[in-house]
Amino acid sequence: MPRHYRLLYFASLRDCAGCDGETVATAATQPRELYAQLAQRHGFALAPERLRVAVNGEFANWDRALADGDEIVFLPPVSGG
Amino acid sequence: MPRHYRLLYFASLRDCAGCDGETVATAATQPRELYAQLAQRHGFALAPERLRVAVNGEFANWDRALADGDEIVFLPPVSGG
Amino acid sequence: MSAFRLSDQILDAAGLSRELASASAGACVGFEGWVRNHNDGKAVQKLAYQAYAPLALAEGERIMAEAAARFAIERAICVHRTGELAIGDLAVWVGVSAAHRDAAFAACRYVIDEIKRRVPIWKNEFYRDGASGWLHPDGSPVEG
Amino acid sequence: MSAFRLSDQILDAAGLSRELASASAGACVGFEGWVRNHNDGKAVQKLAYQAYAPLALAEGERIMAEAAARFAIERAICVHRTGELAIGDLAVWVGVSAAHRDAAFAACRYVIDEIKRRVPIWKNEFYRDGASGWLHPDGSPVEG
Repeated sequence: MPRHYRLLYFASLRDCAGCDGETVATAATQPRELYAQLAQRHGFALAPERLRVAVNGEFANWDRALADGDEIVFLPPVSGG
Repeated sequence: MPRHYRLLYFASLRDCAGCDGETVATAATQPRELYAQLAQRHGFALAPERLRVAVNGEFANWDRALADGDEIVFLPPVSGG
Repeated sequence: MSAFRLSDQILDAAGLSRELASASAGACVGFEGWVRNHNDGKAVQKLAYQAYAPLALAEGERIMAEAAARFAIERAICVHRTGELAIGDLAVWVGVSAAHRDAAFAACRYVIDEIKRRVPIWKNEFYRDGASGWLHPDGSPVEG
Repeated sequence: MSAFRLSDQILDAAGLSRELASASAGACVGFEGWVRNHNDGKAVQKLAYQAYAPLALAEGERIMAEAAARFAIERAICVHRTGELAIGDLAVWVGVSAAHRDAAFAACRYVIDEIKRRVPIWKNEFYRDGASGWLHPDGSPVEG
């Protein structure tokens, strides 16, 4: 049974996805697998090594178990300041 | 023939001399000699090693030759900022 | 009010500075990041910041707490702009008060360095030649 | 206007800061020295600064020129108060703008350190117990 995740996109990933966010239904159970699917669908060129992951508003690692309804953000290299 | 120098006093030397400045007539020809005379007269406790000398608005050394009419300041350790 | 804040309005450095006042503070160091008219050899016309606000606020607040723990400071505040900015606009402001200047300088530097390194905020530069681009922290472009 | 100034009036940090503006500057670091309510374990009520103005201005200007020569900065200004100050008053202000923050931080620190070390300005602290005293740079009292 697929799970539903809420994705938010920022910076170059937002431009590439063409949207601020989306809800996806997928069999992926951790961020690594999820990003691979999204990268293929949207054509993201950034390798996972260049990104950080946030789940429900906190930093998380790539192998963390995801739960139905989680908010997930793949964070491009930051450039504030 | 004695020379006349214009002395300005700051900080603890001003408090000790009891005046902002004075004109003195003396046979002293360089700052070291002049300070020794003034220290004796006013009871200055600061040793020359703790002071710097300025002549006519610029730093000078203790053995510099003084000219009649020079403005001389013995500078206590500074504490701005 | 929180020590780390995001704002989509023009920042009032003087007003922020007044929040740092303390009778036992002898030193206050402020950092202002301004929008520069050039980067990496290109003429910049304006820029826009995006932030992932919930995490930016949480991570920013952690950095402020780290600064307070590491350095003998009295108060510290950082505000980062979001949205569109013009050349000369204040993009980020950091202010730190302390009894002595060593701690104020060190903490102010620590805060701006960590903010730039860790807080999820992104800068999009719009160049005079019509191009635009998201930047890495080192100023080089990010490929989507 | 000179880069180093003396003032017997309340300092306007925001107005001074505006003089540092430059479209090619990306960083601005400011230092404010405030009158602290304590020093060396004693409760301070107010203080007074005396300056040997002609030499203070000349030496201050030399320090500003050194900072401009040593660091890649755009503009730098320092203003030091004279006369009587109350707790919390701004005693000295240093502001430096630069393309990048390394130079702005380094130059601002250089200026305040050298000003305190070299410029003929003296601080007289008035204590709550009625005593007063001229201070050394290390905060210990000067005997006349």
